[in-house]
Amino acid sequence: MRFLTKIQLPLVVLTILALGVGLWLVLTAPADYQQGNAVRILYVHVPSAKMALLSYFFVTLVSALYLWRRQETYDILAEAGVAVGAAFTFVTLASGSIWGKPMWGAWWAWDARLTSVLVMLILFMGLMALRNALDDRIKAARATAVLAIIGAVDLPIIHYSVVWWRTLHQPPSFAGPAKQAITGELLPPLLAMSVAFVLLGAALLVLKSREVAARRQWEAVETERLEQIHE
Amino acid sequence: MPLLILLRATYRVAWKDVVGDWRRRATLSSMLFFAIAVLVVFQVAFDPDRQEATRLLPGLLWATVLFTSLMGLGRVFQAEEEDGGLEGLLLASVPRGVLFFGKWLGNLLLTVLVELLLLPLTLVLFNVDVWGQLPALIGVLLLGTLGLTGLGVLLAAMTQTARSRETLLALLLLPLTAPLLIAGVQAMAGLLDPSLELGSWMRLLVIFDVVYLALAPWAFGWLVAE
Amino acid sequence: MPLLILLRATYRVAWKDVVGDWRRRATLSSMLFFAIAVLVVFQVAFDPDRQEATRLLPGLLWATVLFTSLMGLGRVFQAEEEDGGLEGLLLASVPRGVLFFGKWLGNLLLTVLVELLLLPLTLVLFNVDVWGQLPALIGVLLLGTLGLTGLGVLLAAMTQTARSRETLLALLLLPLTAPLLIAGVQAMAGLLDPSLELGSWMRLLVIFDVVYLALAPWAFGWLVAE
Amino acid sequence: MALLTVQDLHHAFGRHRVLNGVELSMEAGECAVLLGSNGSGKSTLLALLSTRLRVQKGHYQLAGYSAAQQGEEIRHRLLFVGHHTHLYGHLTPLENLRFFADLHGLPPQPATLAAAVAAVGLQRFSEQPVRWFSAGMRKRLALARLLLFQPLLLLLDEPYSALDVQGVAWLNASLDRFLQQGGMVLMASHDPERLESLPHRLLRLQRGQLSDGREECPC
Amino acid sequence: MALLTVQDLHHAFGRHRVLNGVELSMEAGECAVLLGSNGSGKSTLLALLSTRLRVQKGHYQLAGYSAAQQGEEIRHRLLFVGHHTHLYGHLTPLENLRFFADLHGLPPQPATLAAAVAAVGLQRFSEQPVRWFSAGMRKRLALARLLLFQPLLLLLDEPYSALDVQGVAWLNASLDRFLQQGGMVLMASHDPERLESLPHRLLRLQRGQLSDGREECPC
Ligand code: HEM
Ligand SMILES: Nc1ncnc2c1ncn2[C@@H]1O[C@H](COP(=O)(O)OP(=O)(O)OP(=O)(O)O)[C@@H](O)[C@H]1O
Ligand SMILES: Nc1ncnc2c1ncn2[C@@H]1O[C@H](COP(=O)(O)OP(=O)(O)OP(=O)(O)O)[C@@H](O)[C@H]1O
Ligand SMILES: [Mg+2]
Ligand SMILES: [Mg+2]
Repeated sequence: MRFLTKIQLPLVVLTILALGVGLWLVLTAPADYQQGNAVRILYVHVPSAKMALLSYFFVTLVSALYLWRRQETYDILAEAGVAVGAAFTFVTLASGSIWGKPMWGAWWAWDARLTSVLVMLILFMGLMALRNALDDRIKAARATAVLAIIGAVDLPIIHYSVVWWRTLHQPPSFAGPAKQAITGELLPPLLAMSVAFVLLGAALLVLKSREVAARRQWEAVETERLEQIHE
Repeated sequence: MPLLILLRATYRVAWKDVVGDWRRRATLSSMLFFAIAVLVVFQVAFDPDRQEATRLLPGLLWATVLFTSLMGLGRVFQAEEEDGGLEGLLLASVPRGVLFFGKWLGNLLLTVLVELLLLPLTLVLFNVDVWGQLPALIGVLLLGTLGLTGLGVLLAAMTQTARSRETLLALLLLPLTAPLLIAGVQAMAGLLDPSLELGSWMRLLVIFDVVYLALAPWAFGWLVAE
Repeated sequence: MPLLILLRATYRVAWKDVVGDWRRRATLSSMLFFAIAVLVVFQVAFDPDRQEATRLLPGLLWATVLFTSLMGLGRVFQAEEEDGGLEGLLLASVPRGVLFFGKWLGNLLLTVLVELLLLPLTLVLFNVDVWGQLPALIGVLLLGTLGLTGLGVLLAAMTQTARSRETLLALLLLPLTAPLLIAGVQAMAGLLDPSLELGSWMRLLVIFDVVYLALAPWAFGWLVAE
Repeated sequence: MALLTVQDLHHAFGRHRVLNGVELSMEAGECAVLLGSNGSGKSTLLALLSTRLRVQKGHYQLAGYSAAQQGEEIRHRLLFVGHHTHLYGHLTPLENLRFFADLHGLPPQPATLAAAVAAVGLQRFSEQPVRWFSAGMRKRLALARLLLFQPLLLLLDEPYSALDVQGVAWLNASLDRFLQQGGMVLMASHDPERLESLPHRLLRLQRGQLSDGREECPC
Repeated sequence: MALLTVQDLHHAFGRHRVLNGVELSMEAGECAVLLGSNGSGKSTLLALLSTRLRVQKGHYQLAGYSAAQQGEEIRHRLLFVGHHTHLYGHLTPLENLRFFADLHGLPPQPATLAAAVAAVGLQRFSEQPVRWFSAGMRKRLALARLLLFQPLLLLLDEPYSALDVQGVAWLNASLDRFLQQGGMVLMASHDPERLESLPHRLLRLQRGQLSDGREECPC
């Protein structure tokens, strides 16, 4: 936790800078000849989608570590990771939907990728609800950890959905035999926004974990205070 | 007994249930996301195309509402099981119909809230463009919900006391929800497709509501009496 | 601890739940009637013609099974609430995995019973003539049920002490079973229509079963440990 | 006529006959203790008097109201605290009392409620949900209902169990005050010594009938 | 070393600290009664000793097994009968005892089970589901588990409540036999006089700590 306190300020400053640069590149990049200005959504959609997946992966990882090492730090990180992940997933869904309206003519389509991302959002909400609903903190930690690990099957499904099933959604575009690979002018802003979103994710995670840790700390302190009052 | 006292007691029973849900947090959002999950399940199970979706919409909505309100109903009498069961409520000096109305109000409130969120979401997810009909759809949904929750609370009360005599009654009553659901589905279908019958189904819905809500408090008082 | 003792304890836990249900005729009958109500709603809502019905059948069956077993799962730990909650079970000196297996067996038995009754009923109600495939359909259904109930009992244990547990259980179970559901629906569709893929979906089902049933007792012991 | 009269009361659960012609009458300000071995039907008798069980055969009247037709009037005039506390775990002590008050049609007086919680020594916990209260704390809160109004009849089923020494003293003082104001108390107990100096009459329930408790051996 | 040792045991429920350094050691054949006001933490201490609650801080060993790692071994050697009876309403008394026996890995001896039911005076009801038993009958059945095996440690939470005079006499006789055979008894009670001639030691739980019970006032 002390480590997190130290890196917090530099991280936040860096994030703001990177977001500034990224947004500037996004706004100055030329409009797409097919998609017009709608293409600018890509620079938010793709990084946030990657971050959403990364968040779930991170939650699974710290959950496993918690079950193995039984250190509260991992549980705090898991709780924070869930909140951050839910936010990114929501942004992914929202930006995708907004983009989908001009591209596919509908806010929503039930293809495999979209559905699996929706399932991930439900999972994140379930993790939050479960933690809220259990009074015993250690029980809550164990239950959410187990649940997160079971839910991790959704990750490969999201990632490979475009390959396994025929979908409306874009296949992976940085690698593979995709025809519509992202190239040329699109690349600099996308890279800049990707870096910015990674930083943003890290910053949010640090802030949230510190908040969670502080809340738990406060409860402990409050115990002492109440006890002294009633002595 | 003065009306004010009856109203206060009704309010208090409903308040207890709603506050309970509220304190346990997340009930409302859990119910909403549960409803979304149900939609996902239907999609995965039936995989309808766009045209089919419009046709299936009433059934999907009603089935989802049924499941969601069933979830809520399972909880209606759960709080009463804690320490001594319904007994404590039955010692109250207000008439038992009041208890029924309180329970029903609390359940109705939650179900309606979820429905109001669910309906637009379903339209978006299934890509059905009937936004102009939204108020009318909501109207039909609410109309059906009145009777459904009324009947549901009654059923929950029966199964809560769980003596075999009453389980039997519950089994007899359960099929009663089916006509209500059929009327609801058909009325909604009539709204979406003007070539179908609407008026008579709506009338049926109203009749069911009136009958169930008039009979239920009375049946409740009778059922819970030893 | 000798194996015999472990087996006896597993059997006893399952026995208690099944006997309890049998004596009260509660869960089984309400599950069955619930399932029928769902089927009726679907029938009314979708009103499929014969060809459509064959296409929708796998989805119908699985959706009904899923919701019905959800209802049964909500009650898995209800008997433990009577006087002191799970506490009494947790004071047992047998390993906690045994408790899981006992609970799971009891739930599995009930769910399978309901399914066996449900399947022919669906075929009749929807007028689908695939009676020759009946044993194979039952096989797929059972395969899916193993994993479904395993995961379900685990989640029920997880949410047992939680506030508003029924909603929570449903909220957690549905997204987690989505892959299992897809595999089940597709495998059944493969059975009914030879032009579709079957083998790989079956394999997926088996994999899910093995994974859930291997992990669940371990996770259960973890969860209930104080 | 006595304020409470029970005549030839019978009760059977299926084939198992529990009460077999109970006769009882009580006057204002009287306190009676029901003795009887486990399963002799004390709680059943109290449940009948509280109108929770329907009178199958015989008569029961409270203040002239008959249980068969005017259950509501009777419930309005009595308070029953049994083996179960009828508290809601997710509500605080204050909210539990308010719930009780509203369902008994009592005027809503926040000050009275708060005073009742304080009187049973739970003010420290007045903001906490009742769910985690200890057995004795629950019992105290259940008994605190007595401070909200002055019923005609107070039915208690083993009120002393789970109470600590102060709790017992508080209960006896409250019962004393209650009796002085003309209330009637009927309690089932295995330990009538706990009543200490409170004037009371002993009743023994045996083979489904009530008899004077002092006549027989103290078993 | 003593058979049961508790060192510096602490327990807090969230923000509410209940036990604050409990020290206790007991030898074979010893009986101790826990005194303390409502909410002082008696039931919490018993729950910790029964391994139902996780040890948060401090040490607890029974017969050399430590609660932190060997919960199963400890559960194998103890019997806990608390405020709740842990009976299943839809099972008969015999079936309830058989359930308990199987889950404790005891050899299945129908004769022992039937004898236990008879010993607590419930043979008349041995074919009826427990659901409708009176409070005292439930309590008797819960205590009948003691007749199925000889645990090292017996934890009782207010065992006398709801028992009638014969019930109390039966319990005291059984406890006496149990102690003679080298068992240990730790019970929480507000009424230690009920133990009558049974030799016992008094412990008082106050401000989260145990002290000798006789030292202070009997409150
Ligand atoms: C609500 C709707 C949408 C959701 C939930 C969604 C979800 C996702 C996810 C999760 C990824 C990351 C996949 C991975 O890294 O494995 C992604 C990437 C991508 N999405 Fe979407 N998307 C949606 C709509 C759209 C639309 C409408 C378009 C444009 C027509 C689009 C274009 C892309 C592109 C180009 C990528 C990058 C592909 C790659 O590099 O792998 N998405 N989306
Ligand atoms: N699970 C829990 N969560 C929060 N607080 C709890 C929990 N269990 C008990 N408490 C609190 O701990 C304190 C001690 O409770 P405990 O049941 O141990 O008391 P006790 O000594 O047995 O009292 P009694 O004589 O009334 O039975 C009480 O204030 C109670 O509110
Ligand atoms: N609802 C019921 N159905 C069937 N039998 C019942 C029911 N309630 C009570 N009994 C039976 O009636 C008898 C009397 O029960 P009751 O609870 O009145 O006894 P009690 O005198 O209060 O005993 P205790 O001192 O143990 O509390 C018991 O044998 C019990 O099994
Ligand atoms: Mg009794
Ligand atoms: Mg206690």
